[in-house]
Amino acid sequence: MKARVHVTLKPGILDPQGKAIQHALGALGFGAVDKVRQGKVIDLEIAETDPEAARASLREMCEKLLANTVIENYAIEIDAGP
Amino acid sequence: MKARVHVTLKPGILDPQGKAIQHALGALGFGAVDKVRQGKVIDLEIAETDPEAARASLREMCEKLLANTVIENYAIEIDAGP
Amino acid sequence: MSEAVRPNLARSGEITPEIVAEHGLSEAEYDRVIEVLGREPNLLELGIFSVMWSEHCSYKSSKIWLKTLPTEGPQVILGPGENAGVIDIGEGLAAIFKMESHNHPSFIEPYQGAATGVGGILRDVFTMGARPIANLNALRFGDPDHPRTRHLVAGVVAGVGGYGNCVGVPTVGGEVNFDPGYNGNILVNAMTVGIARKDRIFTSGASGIGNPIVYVGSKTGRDGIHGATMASAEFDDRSEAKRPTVQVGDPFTEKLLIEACLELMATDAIVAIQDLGAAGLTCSSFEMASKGGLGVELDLETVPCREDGMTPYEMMLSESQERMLMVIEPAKEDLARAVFEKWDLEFAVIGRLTDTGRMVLKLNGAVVGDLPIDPLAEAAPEYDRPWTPTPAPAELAPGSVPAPEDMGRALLDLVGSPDLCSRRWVWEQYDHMVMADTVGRPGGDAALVRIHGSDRALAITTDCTPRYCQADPKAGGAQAVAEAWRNLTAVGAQPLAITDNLNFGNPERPEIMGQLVGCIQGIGEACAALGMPVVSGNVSLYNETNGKGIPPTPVIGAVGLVDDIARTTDIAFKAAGEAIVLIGETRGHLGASIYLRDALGRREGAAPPVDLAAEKRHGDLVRGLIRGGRVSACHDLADGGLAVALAEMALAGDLGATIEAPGSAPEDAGETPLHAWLFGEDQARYLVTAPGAEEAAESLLEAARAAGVPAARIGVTGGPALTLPGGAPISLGELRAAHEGWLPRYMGD
Amino acid sequence: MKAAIVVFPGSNCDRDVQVALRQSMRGAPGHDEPIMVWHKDADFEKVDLIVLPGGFSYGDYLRCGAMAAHSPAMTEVVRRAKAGVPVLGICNGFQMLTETGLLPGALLRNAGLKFVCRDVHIRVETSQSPFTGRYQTGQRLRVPIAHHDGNYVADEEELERLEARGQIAFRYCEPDGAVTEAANPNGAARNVAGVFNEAKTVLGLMPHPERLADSALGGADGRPLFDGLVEALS
Ligand SMILES: Nc1ncnc2c1ncn2[C@@H]1O[C@H](COP(=O)(O)OP(=O)(O)O)[C@@H](O)[C@H]1O
Ligand SMILES: [Mg+2]
Repeated sequence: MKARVHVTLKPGILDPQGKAIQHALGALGFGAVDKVRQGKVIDLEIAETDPEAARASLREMCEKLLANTVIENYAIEIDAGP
Repeated sequence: MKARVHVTLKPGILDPQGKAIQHALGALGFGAVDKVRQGKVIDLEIAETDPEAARASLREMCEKLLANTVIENYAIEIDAGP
Repeated sequence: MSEAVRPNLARSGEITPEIVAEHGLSEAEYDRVIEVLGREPNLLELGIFSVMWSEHCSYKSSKIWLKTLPTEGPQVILGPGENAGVIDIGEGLAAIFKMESHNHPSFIEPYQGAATGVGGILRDVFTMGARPIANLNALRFGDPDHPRTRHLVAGVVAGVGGYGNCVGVPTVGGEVNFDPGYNGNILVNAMTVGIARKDRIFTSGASGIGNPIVYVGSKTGRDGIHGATMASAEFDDRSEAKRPTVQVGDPFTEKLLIEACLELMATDAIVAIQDLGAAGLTCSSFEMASKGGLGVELDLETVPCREDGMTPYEMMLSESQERMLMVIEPAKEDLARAVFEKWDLEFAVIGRLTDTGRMVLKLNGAVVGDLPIDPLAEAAPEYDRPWTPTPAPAELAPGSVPAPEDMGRALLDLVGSPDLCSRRWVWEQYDHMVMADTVGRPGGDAALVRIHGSDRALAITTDCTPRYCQADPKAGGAQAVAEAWRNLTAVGAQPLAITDNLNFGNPERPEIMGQLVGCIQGIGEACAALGMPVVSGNVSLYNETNGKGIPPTPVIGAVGLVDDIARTTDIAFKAAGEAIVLIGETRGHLGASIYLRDALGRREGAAPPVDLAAEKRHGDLVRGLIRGGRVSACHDLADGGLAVALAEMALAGDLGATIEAPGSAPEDAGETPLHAWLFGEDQARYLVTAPGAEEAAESLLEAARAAGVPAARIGVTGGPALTLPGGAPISLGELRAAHEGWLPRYMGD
Repeated sequence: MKAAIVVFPGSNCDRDVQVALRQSMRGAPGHDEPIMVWHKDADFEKVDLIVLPGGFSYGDYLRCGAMAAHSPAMTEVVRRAKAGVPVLGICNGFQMLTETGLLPGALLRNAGLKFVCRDVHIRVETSQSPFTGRYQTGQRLRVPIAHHDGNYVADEEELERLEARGQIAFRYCEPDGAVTEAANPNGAARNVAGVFNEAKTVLGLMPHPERLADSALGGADGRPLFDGLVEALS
């Protein structure tokens, strides 16, 4: 089963990459862009047929490794992906 | 208008990060995980009300800055986001 | 004969003339393929011939000239021919080094191109048993105003750093130049220096019939297939579409590979070892067998692949990174496997050595390719391409070159120009201190890297002045070597040997071939005269876009030895009141100078003459003075001449100076007009400061007189400004703002 | 005194810190050679100090220090740290310490987005710890940094708590000690260059004291940190 995980910085945390992208877009003439935030997307395949079990397993992966929950949120989509 | 852009490595291009994550998940006991690929997600707001115009503008941003089209693909979602 | 063969081909189906052409082989070369094989090749075999006979792997245009270079000396342990050159540095140790280009890939994808360039050159060095201790990078970009330049600079510098920083090898030096001549073809030349025990050097010559051939490192993907042939072809507007899959570097895996290889090398398991570079598995297995006079048989289904359904053609031509091939002692297979498993790397026995002299490729038992090894290597084309010498430009009399209105302003403009401004923005993105042995950091003449656990050090530099090579290839080639030698000398090192990276346009054009020939002649003469042989190198041709070649750029990477790091120096002024002594003769040569190009927008005149005997005499004197502790700072004179060198010394020491032209009054600077005295680029010159009292300066001048070396006292250190003859003081603050400002400003920081 | 340096795949300052420690331990009686512990080894001998060295463990992929934080040796390090064994994390080691939760906060990409390698000045915020005992409070040190992700973040409450409990070990400063934005090389909150745990038995810092602990390298301001540790733990 395919899955996609989004890991994004928590709202109050300053995002240097997002800020730099916004600045660069401005310099390129895309002035009307705001609130740029950059995160990670992780696509993977999991050998699990039950969506609930897959979700539980992915949640554990996020808590343990994929996200640093001090500063990041995560969101799981099952059967999604490229 | 909110938008979300995914930037992912083209298929076939080596993804050292994905490889390392897969390995680390394996070491943590999540053995049943495969084909891990890591990409970027960029959330932003664009001062544009027409979805088509927004999409065109985002496409240009991707070509010019957000994606390295030599090795990366991008996908645009309008009115999406966190 | 060829006429008789070709008609057959057209009929035979699989290999059409188009396919042959796509593989970069000429018709005559294809005829030779058939002759060597005794039949038509299949596609896999054609692919193998094509990469083996590409310019990149066979050196077909340059070989006959490369053979003229001096490669021997008592310090040389292994000269050109192995993965890297090896020199003796005493106490049972050897320095192993080489430079290599990654020009084309870096133009297409600057970050990955530069990163994988660093990865590739590192492998060339640790493959021989050395622990890499330093990286350098010589970079050439187009006009700063060209729309792609900024993006290329950002990507290349990030890529060099991204790879070198992660593997934990300090990047300690290099060069950066800008010139419109590189608009369509940038140059990324990377150099690695390593240290090994002299009695534990590993080579690629295979031996032992039946011994297993082992593949280690990363898996094979469809990366960079035909990278070697691409590096041997000119760009045109269609190359974008023909792009191979870009190679992506994985420095983390490279770091593991370094550690695993060095760990295994400490045992006696390895018979031969070779990295997989350009033309991947093909080139490496061919070379191992050919050097050992043996054959190889590979079972391609055992090659670790990253993707499903890879064909033998793809496996043999893939340029996936971070891979190595070894021949090991059969009894040590388990030991070797355990080491690579410890480091989480692939380990697979993919074949064995045979006595057939052939490369036999099998897939699941069926033979899919069968080529004779020696005949293929021996029949590799070697061309004596026609060449025309570069016409010698007219000498430019110093007096005919207009003086600037204000010397100080001219100096500020020069030190703040793209080619002469500080490279801090670059090297601060490189970890130049990891391994905790960087004694001389970037920003001086040569980097100094301590030999771990000792008081000795290697001095390392890269140099080339393409302006001179363009005006006069032979003088330019000699000058590049002389400048490298001077940079080593200026820190107190004994120069030992060089590696070179010859970057040129299309050698099929006689004027370009003439540049290559001239530069090689100049390099050869200088190496011989200065006792600094060539031990390794790389040739990058076809750096040309739509018929316009790059300026000839033979980059020299040089290595020298310091016996005692306490007896070295750097460029910084140390204390106020010290006499500044100019060593060498100043005639004010302004032909092909930076002043002429950047202040006046003129590119003309002869390159500065290189008097190799004078270089040697002057350098030997300076080195002796440094080693004797008789100078407190030293800087060689290069681009921008005396004035720029003074500015750099003042900035490095945060201490000003007051300069007087010899003969005191400015209008009376001998025959040489003041601006030519300040900005002329005469060779074989150094600036030194004499520590302490008056007598020190006198004794320096006396030593120079005794050695027959021109030397003159030109000023004294001190104060917060640099005061040139007849000019107003230029505050160090202003000088620093100009020098440090350009690159960060240009890059938008 | 016995010290252990944990080596992860991708560590590259392990030898550097071993050299610095060895130098400070040399000559003092009863001192052993610092040992290297492989990351898969959870069963290493009893030591008085554990060092997590700099480098690019696991290539710094995903997040710096994240994968190393889960290695068997780290599980043991966390256990021992909680039992009071002093732990020093330098650069990548600091990142691991925040990833394991032994230290609060996190280290984000540098504000300038680029890798930065250069000497900086830092101010010693307290000499009251086994790591900083050989320094004076307020003393300025010149030490190198070399990192891509040294931008320390923690929420306001956490930062206040760190200040109140004296857990901020070092701050980036001007040569004269002034804590300014210009002296901050990576955007770190409140110019934080290093933090302690509450008991001051765990220190994480981005600068590399081991790289300027030898005057042949151009400075030795990092040396008292190792000298002080050897003294405090002997
Ligand atoms: N790409 C680079 N990477 C690292 N250091 C560099 C680079 N380019 C220049 N430098 C350093 O900047 C200093 C000045 O370079 P350069 O002007 O070419 O020196 P020189 O004129 O003495 O040959 C040298 O220390 C050199 O190593
Ligand atoms: Mg120099």
